[in-house]
Amino acid sequence: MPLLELKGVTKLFGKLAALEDIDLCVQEGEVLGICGPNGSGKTTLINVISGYYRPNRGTVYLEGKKISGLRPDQVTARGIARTFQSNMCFHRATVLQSMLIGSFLQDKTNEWQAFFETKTYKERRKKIAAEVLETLKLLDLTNEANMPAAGLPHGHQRIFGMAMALMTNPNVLLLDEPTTGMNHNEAVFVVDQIKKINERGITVILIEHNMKVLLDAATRAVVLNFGTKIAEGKPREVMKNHDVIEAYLGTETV
Amino acid sequence: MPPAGILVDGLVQSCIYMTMAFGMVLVFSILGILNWTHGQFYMLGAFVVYYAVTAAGIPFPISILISGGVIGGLGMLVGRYVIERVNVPGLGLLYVTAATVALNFFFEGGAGMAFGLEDKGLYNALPGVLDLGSFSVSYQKIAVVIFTLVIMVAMYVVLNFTKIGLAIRAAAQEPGAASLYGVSVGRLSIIVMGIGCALAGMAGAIMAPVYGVNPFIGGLPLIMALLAIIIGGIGSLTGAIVGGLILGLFSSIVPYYLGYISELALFLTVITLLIVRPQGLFGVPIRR
Amino acid sequence: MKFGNYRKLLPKIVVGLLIALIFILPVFTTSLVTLSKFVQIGFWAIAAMGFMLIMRTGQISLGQATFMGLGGYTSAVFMVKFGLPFWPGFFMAGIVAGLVALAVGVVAVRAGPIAFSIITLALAEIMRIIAVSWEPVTNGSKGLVITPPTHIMLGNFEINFATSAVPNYYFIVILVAITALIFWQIDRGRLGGIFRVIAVNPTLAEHQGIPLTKFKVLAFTVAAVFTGFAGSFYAHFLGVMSPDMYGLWQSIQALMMGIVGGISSLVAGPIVGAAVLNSLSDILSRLPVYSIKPTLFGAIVLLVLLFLPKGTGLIDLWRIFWSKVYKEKPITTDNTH
Amino acid sequence: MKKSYNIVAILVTTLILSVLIATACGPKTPAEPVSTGPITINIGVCAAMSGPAASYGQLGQETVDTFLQVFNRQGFKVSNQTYNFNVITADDQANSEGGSAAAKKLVYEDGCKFIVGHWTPNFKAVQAVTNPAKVIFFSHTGADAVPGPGGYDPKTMPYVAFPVAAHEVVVAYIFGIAEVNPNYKKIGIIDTVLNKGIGWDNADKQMDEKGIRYFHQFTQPNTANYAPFITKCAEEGCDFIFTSDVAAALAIVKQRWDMGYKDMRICCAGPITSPARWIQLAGYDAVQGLIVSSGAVWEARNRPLNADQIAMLQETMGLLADKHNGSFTYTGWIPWTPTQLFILSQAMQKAGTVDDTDALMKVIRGGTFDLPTGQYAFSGAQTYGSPVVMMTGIIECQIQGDKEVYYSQYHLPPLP
Repeated sequence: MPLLELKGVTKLFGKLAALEDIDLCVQEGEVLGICGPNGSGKTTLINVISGYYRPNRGTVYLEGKKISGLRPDQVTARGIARTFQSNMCFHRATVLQSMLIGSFLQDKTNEWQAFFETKTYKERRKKIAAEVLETLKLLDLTNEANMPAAGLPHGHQRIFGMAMALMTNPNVLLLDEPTTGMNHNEAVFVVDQIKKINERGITVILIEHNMKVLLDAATRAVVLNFGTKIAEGKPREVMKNHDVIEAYLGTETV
Repeated sequence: MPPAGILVDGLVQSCIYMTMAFGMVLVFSILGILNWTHGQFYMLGAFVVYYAVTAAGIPFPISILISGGVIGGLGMLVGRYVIERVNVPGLGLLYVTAATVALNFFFEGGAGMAFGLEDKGLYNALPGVLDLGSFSVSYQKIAVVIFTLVIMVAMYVVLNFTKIGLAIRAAAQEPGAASLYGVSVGRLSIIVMGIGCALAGMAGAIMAPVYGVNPFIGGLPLIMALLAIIIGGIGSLTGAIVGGLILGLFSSIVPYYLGYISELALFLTVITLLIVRPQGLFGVPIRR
Repeated sequence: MKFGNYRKLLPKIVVGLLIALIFILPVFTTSLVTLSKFVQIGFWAIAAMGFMLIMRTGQISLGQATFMGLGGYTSAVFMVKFGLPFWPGFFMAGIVAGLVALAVGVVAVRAGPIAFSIITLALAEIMRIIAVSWEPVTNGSKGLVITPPTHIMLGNFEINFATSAVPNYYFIVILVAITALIFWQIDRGRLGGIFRVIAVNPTLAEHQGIPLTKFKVLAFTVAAVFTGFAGSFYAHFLGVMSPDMYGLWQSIQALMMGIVGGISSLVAGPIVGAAVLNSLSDILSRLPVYSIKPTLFGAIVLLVLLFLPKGTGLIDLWRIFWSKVYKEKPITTDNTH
Repeated sequence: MKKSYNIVAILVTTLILSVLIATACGPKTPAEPVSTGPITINIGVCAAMSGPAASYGQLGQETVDTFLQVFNRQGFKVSNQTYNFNVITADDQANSEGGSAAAKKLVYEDGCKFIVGHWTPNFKAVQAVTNPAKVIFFSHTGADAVPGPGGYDPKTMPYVAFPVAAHEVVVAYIFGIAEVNPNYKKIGIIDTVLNKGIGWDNADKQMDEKGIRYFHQFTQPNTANYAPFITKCAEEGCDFIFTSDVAAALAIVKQRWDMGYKDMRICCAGPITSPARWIQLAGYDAVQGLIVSSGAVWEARNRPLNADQIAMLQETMGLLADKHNGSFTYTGWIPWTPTQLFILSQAMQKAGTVDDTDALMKVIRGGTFDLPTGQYAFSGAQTYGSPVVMMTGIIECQIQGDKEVYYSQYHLPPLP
């Protein structure tokens, strides 16, 4: 049974269909790359999965349970984390502070325990702090831990986004163009991070405009165009696919 | 079916609420904030026209335009020196709300100190009554309706056929897009503040003869415009107009049946509507 | 270094002295007027704190007067109509205010931050109209005459609220202290962090798994409960509960005091704001100039918002003052930490 | 940026410190007029200075100040020592909190032994302060001057003296209207819900007994649009509309004209400050035949006036008229506070004391006083132990052209 499954998902903005009955299966442990020209509905797809949008038609299943129509926080609680295309951070908070608050889902203590700072609460916080530091180490952000997140250089902000997503200890991680505006080395670095994350048994859905990154990182690729799925398969084969080249050349010639 | 007189009266109310709500939504669509000072611009507009007519002896129709200009300018100043300065990214909404609410009382008190507290009247602008058999309407009220129609048509033309208007609509859709029309968003927001406040000022001006003028007339139109926006859906111009229409008729018909409980009924209706449809009639849902 | 701790210490000492002074004030004066002024300040401080707590979650409530009024009316009706003593009414006041806030909050929060302000405003209007119109229970605009809390005997020492102002003074001081402690604890704990995060970047917060509605409603309710307590006590202090006390202007006053005191701080700011604005209105009420009060209040709030760095208020001048004393560069506090 | 921000910071700090210090040792004692001969007695006035009610407060204060100029010329003698009145005004923000604070200031800081509130909605809050302090409080808030739950209770409020109960006055107006226009169809009463309650119930009862045909409606305070209520009245077949609120009357006069109910006559329980004002607000034609009643009890018609007090009031009106450059016949309101001052001064003379409030109240309750509208005794039965009179004896007057024309033989003629 697939970990994440989309059945006939359609999202309309007014008349325009950003997604038109998309069927998609994501197997556990894979890195699924989703690519396509601009405005082909990649980000909409992530927004639908993460619960930010409600699909007009169709449903999203996680481990066979329907999650479409839930609020983003509920979806996240069920183990789907995401990053954003633009750099998101908590205004004026340092990386460490952001991640401590961001790991809300991990401390299971209720508000009373938090208010009175009971023993269990303190212990949870300690554990979380340790976890945060570990994640930072994993993503080589340790040096930036005490910098205000908003002040980080672009590349690090993308990584920071991933770190925040990881703090919700997800089963599925949706990455929205993690390498935008990066030079080659940074991109490579990010790809390594993605691989590392994947090795921890986290299924990754990677939205990527940059074909090269896709080829390196993804184990399977899906190509969207005008909100419909035009190709699916091993990255290399997909790249050879006639429609895909059409789509890309088409958009590029415009 | 209530008598025609009530309906006509309701129509007059709705005209004012429409104009107010329209201006507020226009500002909202660009700046993303509600201008809580709008009611006081209405009040100040009324005062401007009062003094223009009585002190300066300028004919009423012209002084309406004058008050529109003056209040528009004032609105621009407020937009430039208050709203822009406090509208910081992140928590701008909070600061702007606080600032405009404070400004609201600043203007109210200031007007009280400057112009005095007791009612002033302008009955001799367009005096006379048009008799329509079963009921009759004063020319002043007819003027209100005509004026509102003119304003609406004008706004339609501006928004659809002028560069500024297209820029406004583009910016309302997608912030940045205004630059396509060679207008910077900063300038656009000032202009929009000007237009919105001018609308409020002229609404106050045209209403000045109908009800008296005093520093406290701004409160009711503000609240009604806010409710109209809520009903119509925040950020939707159509919604503002429809909401104003509904609210005006409502606020004239319901008292006819319910007496002094009507205001309560009004507020409760709005809240019920929100429970059923949080985004209002024409608004886009909060959760898409 | 030694100079360093001394530098840290001195401001703390001054604050401590101030607090101590507040607690022993009745030793110096038992004048009804002075103490009543302090009671007034305390009441408004609580109201402003409630407002700030809601503002922490990125929403502006323009209906705080509703909860003062609810509190006051609940205890007043309990006392006048059902003949209950002060205390049950007092606690019922908080509970009722909380429940109403819970019910309204769920609706209002769902409609987004801008609609929230409008709905709370409408709520205040609704409450006022009900208070004026529901003559048999609220006694209309004439208001309900209520007596201060019954006197308490401690051994042979009597605390009599009716005859002297000192018990009222201590009552409000303790009420403010409790509220302040609870809010302070909320602010520095996990809740405070979550509130700020919700205000600053709701989208990200939501995708970190933080349920926005829950926490926004929580803040609204907690604020309402304490405002309700304050309102209940204040009604007893004034000896009358009438609708005119709880209109739009009162809600706005809570806002103004919060803003003037300083958005950065949840506890000290409102207290300072309440003290300053109440003292000011006290002076203004003597000038034979009509409607100067709203003008000046509005002006002050504007000045604070325009000319102090964003997210700070008068309370931050305190830090600036010390930093000037010690030639440090000014510490600008911020909203998220 | 940083520099300006420091400067502003320092400026604001100094401002706040000054404000706080100013309140700490604020104006405890008001500026006493240095008078060698007559001794000045401080009278506190709670008036609304902010908010929509402020206009009432302003009018009231203006009149009192002007009146005192006239009154203090002779002052009054108690055991051959001349006394003057001095009025200290404090802002009750037309709400309980403000009222309570103002009363405390007046009583405990300025040591006023007497408080005469002009129109103030928070009589309750003020009396909660004044009664324990044994301070005599003359209130105008007739709406509360009704016995019963939440109303006026002479036993618990021994130091409160009322003018005539508002609804006595209202009934008097309506009787007056009915008597002057015997062939009226129906009187529509439009009143703000503020006055709803036991008072109006009594008034309705009295009107029923007298067989008055009326139709009663309530509106929310400061309503702007009266069209629905006027229409209702018209459908009920009312040819008179009575309202006890001047602002409402102004609105209704205009709006009923706009709606074409030209033959519908409006009656207002309140003064004509000046016909010109009404004409300016509602239009010349619309105000023709407007009936304005200045309150007194119904019997006040057939009492002889007190000539020299009337003279004082007329002089006051004259001064006010000059101030407002133009005819200013403030007939209705001028006597409110002055009458109370007359009562006070006479009570002091009778009791032979100026500060023993118990003695004064003993004299006031059940005493008889010379007032602009003649001799009045406290008839507890009718007005709950309060003075009946507060106004001149004008029962009805109506606007004809740009003048007031009075039905009653007793009136202050409008000044040129």
